[in-house]
Amino acid sequence: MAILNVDRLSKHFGGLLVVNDLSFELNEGEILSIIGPNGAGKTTVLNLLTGINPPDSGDIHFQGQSIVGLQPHQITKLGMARTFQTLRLFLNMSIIENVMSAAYPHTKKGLFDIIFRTSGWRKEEAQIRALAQESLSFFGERLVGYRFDQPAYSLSYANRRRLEIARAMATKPKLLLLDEPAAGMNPKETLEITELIGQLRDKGYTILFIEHDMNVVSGISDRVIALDYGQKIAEGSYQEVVENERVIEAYLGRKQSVWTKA
Amino acid sequence: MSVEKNTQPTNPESESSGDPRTGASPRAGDSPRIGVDEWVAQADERKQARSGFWGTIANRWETIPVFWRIGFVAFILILAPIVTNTTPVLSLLDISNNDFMVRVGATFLAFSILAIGLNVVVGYAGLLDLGYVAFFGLASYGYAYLSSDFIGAGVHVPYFISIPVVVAFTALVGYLLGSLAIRLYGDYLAIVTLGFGLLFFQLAQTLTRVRFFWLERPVDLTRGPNGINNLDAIPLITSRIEESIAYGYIYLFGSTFTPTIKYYFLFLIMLGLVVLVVHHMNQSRLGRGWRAMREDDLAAEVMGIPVRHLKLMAFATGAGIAALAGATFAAWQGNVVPIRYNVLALINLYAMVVLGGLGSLPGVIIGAFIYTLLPEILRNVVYATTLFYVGGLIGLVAWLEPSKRLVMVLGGTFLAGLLLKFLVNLLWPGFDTGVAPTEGFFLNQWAQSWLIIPANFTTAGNLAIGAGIAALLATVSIKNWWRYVFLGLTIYLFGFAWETRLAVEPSVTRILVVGASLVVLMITRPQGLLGKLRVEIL
Amino acid sequence: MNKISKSLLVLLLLFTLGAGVASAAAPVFQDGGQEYIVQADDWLSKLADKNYGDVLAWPIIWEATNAKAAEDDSFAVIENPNLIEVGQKLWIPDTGAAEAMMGDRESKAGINIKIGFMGPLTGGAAFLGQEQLNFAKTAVQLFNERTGFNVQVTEGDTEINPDTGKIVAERFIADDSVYAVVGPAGSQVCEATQPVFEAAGMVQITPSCTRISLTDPGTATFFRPVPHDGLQGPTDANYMMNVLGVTSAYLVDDQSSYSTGLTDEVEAALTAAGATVERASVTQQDTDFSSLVTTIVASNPGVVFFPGQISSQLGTLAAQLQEQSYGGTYFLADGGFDISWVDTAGEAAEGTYLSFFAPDPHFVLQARDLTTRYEAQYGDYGAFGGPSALSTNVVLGAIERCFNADNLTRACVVEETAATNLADSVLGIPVSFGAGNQINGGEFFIFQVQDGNFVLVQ
Amino acid sequence: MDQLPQTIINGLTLGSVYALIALGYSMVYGILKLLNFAHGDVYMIGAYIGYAVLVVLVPSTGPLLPIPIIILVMFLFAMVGCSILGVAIERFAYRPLRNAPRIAPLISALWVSFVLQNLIQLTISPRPLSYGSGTLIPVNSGINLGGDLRIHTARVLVIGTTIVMMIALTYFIRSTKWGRAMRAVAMDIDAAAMMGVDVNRVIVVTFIVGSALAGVAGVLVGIVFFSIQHTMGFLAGLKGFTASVVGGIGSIPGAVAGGLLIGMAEAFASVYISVTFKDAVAFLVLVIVLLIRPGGLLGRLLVQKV
Repeated sequence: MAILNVDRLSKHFGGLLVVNDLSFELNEGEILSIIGPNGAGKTTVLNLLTGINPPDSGDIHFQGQSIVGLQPHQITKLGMARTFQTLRLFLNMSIIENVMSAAYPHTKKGLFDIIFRTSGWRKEEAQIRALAQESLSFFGERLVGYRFDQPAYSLSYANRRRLEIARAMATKPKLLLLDEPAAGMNPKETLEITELIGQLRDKGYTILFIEHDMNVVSGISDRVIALDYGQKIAEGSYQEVVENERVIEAYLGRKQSVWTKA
Repeated sequence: MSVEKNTQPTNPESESSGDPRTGASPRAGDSPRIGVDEWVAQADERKQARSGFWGTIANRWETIPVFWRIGFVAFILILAPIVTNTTPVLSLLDISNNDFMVRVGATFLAFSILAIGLNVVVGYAGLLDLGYVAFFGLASYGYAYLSSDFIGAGVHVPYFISIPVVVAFTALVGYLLGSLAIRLYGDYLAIVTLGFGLLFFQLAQTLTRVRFFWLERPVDLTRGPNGINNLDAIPLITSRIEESIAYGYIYLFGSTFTPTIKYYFLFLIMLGLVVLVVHHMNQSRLGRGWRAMREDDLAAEVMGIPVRHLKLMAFATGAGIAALAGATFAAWQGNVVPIRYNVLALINLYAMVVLGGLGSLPGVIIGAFIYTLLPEILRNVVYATTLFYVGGLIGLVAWLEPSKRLVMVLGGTFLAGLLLKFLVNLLWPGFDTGVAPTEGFFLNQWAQSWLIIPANFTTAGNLAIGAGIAALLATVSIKNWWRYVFLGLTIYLFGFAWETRLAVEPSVTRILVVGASLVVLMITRPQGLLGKLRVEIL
Repeated sequence: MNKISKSLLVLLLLFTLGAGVASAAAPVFQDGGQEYIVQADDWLSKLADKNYGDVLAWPIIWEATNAKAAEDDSFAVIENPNLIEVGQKLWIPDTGAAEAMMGDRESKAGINIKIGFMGPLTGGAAFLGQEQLNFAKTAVQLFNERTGFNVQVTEGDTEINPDTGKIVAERFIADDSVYAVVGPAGSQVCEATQPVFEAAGMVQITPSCTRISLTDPGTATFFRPVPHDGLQGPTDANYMMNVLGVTSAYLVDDQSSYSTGLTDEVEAALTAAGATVERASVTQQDTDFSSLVTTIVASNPGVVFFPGQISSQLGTLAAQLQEQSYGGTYFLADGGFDISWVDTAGEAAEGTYLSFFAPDPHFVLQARDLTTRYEAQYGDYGAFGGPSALSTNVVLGAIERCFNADNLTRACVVEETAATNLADSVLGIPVSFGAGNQINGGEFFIFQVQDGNFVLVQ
Repeated sequence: MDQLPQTIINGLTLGSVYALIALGYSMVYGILKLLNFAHGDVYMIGAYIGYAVLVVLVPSTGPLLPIPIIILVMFLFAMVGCSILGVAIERFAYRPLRNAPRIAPLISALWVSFVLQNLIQLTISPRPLSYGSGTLIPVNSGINLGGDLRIHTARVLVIGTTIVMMIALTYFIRSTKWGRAMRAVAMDIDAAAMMGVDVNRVIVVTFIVGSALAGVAGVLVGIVFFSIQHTMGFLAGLKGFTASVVGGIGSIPGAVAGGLLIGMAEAFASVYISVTFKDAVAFLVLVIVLLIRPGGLLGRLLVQKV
């Protein structure tokens, strides 16, 4: 069953058509990757999906409900979470608070409970903390224990990427949107990220991710969409897409396959 | 104090919690480095910053459980006005009653509450709200309308109705203003709210003859600069137990208190409640949401935090707290006057919050404490003189550290001064005959027996101020040994300026000293006394 | 650093203990002495040296001569001890009497007496507060020299904020050596501090709060040696209507408590008499009135009334009225009694009217000591200092009388201040207090600027 | 009489002064993103420097030099003095705070402003000082525009000086090496530094230029409105600041447009509503303009990159 339906989505900035008549759908439990050269409009697709930018035309259905025109936080509350290509952590907050803050959409204790610290509030707070610890322990020993109370700016680059994913997980999403999760990582870390994405699917998340690094894409994608100038130029299994002539042309401008090794 | 913390390199103490210290390196700069595991790297340094006399106290202090710490401070604040009213303390301070100190204390508490409200908006939510005093004022005027003779024959709504009404109304106005201003980011938000604050002050000054179309005669809404007088007092604290039972007043054991002390305790109770409420708000999903959006409001929004809603919550909370303080303050003073809500008041509040450290509740309270107390201490010429000379000495020690250089500079300046005085008296007898009008305090006398004071010293003193500032700037900017010459010159010139001009006009000097110390503090410790240095770049 | 911090604390404690109070001694007055006629090249300290072997004993001759002069007209009255003239008859007490007087002066000098001064000493109204403060200081200086007391002036900046005013008031009250307070400025500050001083039973005497309600009903401790708005408003309005014969007026206030209060009174009086009145208010920070002048010129009123306090604003408005060729009269109040705005306005000031309750202190003979001393120390001055010196003199007189009655307490100073009855004062007007401790009488004079000077016209 | 032409003249004069102050605000903000609240007091000091020159060159016996030359000398001294002051403020109060939280330099700036004000009160006088209405330019001189309408020579001087300053500044920004460097730094301070622009020197030049303009404004206000006071800087600073924001902070033509708009708004509000509410109207204009165009009249809002 399709968790996400994107129907004839278009977006332009000024005179530039960034996303052009894009349609695709995403099934539950699937890993879909979107590839494309720089400026192909990949990040914009994510921005449209999460409500940061409104589309000019077209429709997006998430779990059968149209989410066009909703605020980003409302969309997140429905079960869609994302990470950013340029990391956007809450740098001066502690690591665990970064994750705990993302529990906002599915917690609901109001001002009264907060001020009087009712038992309901304490229970909820304990749940949030447990959830945050669980999300963080997903990455092994790296982000747990004494690190909980360290400020996020103290983390290394790779750990920041992991923290972003943990933060997104804390919103209890059904669909995770990852924007170039392996950007800036060394080969070893990239490999690890690839495995992680696989594990995420095993935990029941549906995943849509954008990636440059073909090693990541090839390893785990169920399906791949290639974008160029905001248009879908190919869709299918990894193999099908990378062998598609238009894709090769878009990437290299000549007919030569370089990704056949996988 | 801040100066000391930054300039005391001593042996690192070992950290007790057993954290793995991977890259313990000496501090490279004031801003945390990105990419390195800063927290771990800074462990030693954080400990280092806490040595010396004050550092030891701070470390000891932190070993006490939070509950007892708060209890200790509360205990002191509760006992303070009672202790100062005893004969030994009064005679020690050479005063006949403690009303003055209690009034300053109550002002401090009221401003703490206001500063905490501002801290919610600026420190937690990161919204630069420069219209904050307008809420303070709005609530005061609201209270004045509801609980005084102002409207018609006098609407005397009891305080337990009028204050909640006023607080709710002001919070609503905060919410509405917020929803207007929220479209703007950063400095633009600041400017629009500043415009709102100035507008409020102007209207409070001038809305004395407003023509409503359904009324024949113009209406006086604010009584202009004179303000509205004779507001109802809040009869909240009583020393009679039957009143306490009958009206629900707070009963305080049998002593008879002056109104000022009653309001002191009222403000203290309110401060306690506000601190509790704000602390709880901050330590919850709400506070995390605020901090998240202060860090990065787009990321916060995408993480499912309703940023717009939280911003408005912050505005409304800040306005509500300001309103609580505003209505009570007006009831205490018995009047509302526009001048209380001018830009100066705003600047004072901001100075308190920034001085203590944005986002830190104890910091904000300490900021309010210092900022209310320091100007009051400086009103007294003797205290101001002591602060000037001793503070200057401490500053020198902190800057140069106890060293040969310091001794040489001080000794050299002292000898040069004596030599100069000797020469002048030798060559122009009758020149050094001025007697600066000070109260015969021994520090002044020492200084004047060392400085050359001409008979007509006013102009010379004015010039010395200018020359002293120039010498100070030269001292700071020159790097070679000449700086010590300029330093000596600076000391001499400022000593002269103090004796001839600054001590003569304590009211102006007060502002100069407060201003100069704030600028210096900002430069040496931009994050405030208890604030944390934040990383602002990605 | 520990030591320094600790020693700072010790120091702070030490000097708070330092203030000792010497016991009060009864005044000594003895008759023994001789007459002396001033010769060429005499001056008081020389005479003191000759007679007592002490140059510093000169005030004894001064004091004794003035005391004699009060009983006997043939003795000279020495106003300025630096200036004695050949042929003046002096009284030189004999050594015994002189020693007693010296001892008396020394014991007086040992008593710690303070007068509190409160007013706006910083910010936009500082020119007003500083002038008042310096006049109070000068008056105290002259008093100390004359009597041998060592009265000090301690200052408190109110920032024209009632809240700050109360803090300052309580600081003065807490200090036992403060016997009276001069100030503050700004009726709203006066109103706020009135009950504080009343509760403490300390004299508060204001040179510049003129709102009527302050002395109506007033309190036992609040004194006002200056006439209030209720006198000035009708006087001004009367003059405009009856002497100048105008039927329309444009009233401008500067949003200060004083200015709005007075403008209200004038407006009421003018409206009652049937004149058409327009009203506007500017702020004390304004430097440009050209748009205001444009509206004024358009409605072309017979008189523009601006009771501003800031002399530069008065000058700017005058010049801009001329710039846009306004043909009517320009009318000011107390604030205009400061020659500096005339310098600003130049020829535009000619013909301007203003009202004040006393003659120009620049020309009052009784104030000559005061004004020459002030000018030497602080330079030029305006209209605000005179009333301040007057207030200071009133409380100093009360303090002196209480001291002489061996009853130097705040309560006595309140009584003696209320009993003040001066036939003459530094402002050239008699001073005594009536109902509500408001000065008796009190009349406003109208002046006109003619050839750059203030000329009395009514 | 028709009040419109006179109101326009009033508005232009006031607006020109605001524009000159706004330019300094705008330039500093454009480069440092710093609200330089001490700028109004630099303007005040400019007025005092002009006064000092005036006292020396026009003793009671009469002017020592031809009037236009005296005015030029006043400009020159005020510009130089204010530039030095501006650079000193930057060097000692702002530069140490360049990497501090945004609000720290704001507080520093506000207190520098108070310290300057009170220093002047202490060392010069708390009393307002007078440039004298007839000393430099007689009140009744001016250009007759027909009917009762006359424009005072001093006002012509103010408007003319502002136009000249505008043109000179535009040339400076557009066509000189320093101007280009300033634009580069305003665009991206780090990138400019990496491209070899000496950022500190550019900032110093910005302060020199901005403060010099404020100094000119101070002298002009003394000449056209006759008197100066140590507290004159604060409100004027706020107005100049308002003007620069209304025009679009960081934009040079915006600052001028904003200044003129605020000046005009005040003049028209005074005449057609009431002089009582002119400040209120000025701030209202600010609020309305920002709510309609959040970047100001000629400003651009930075696009947030995701």
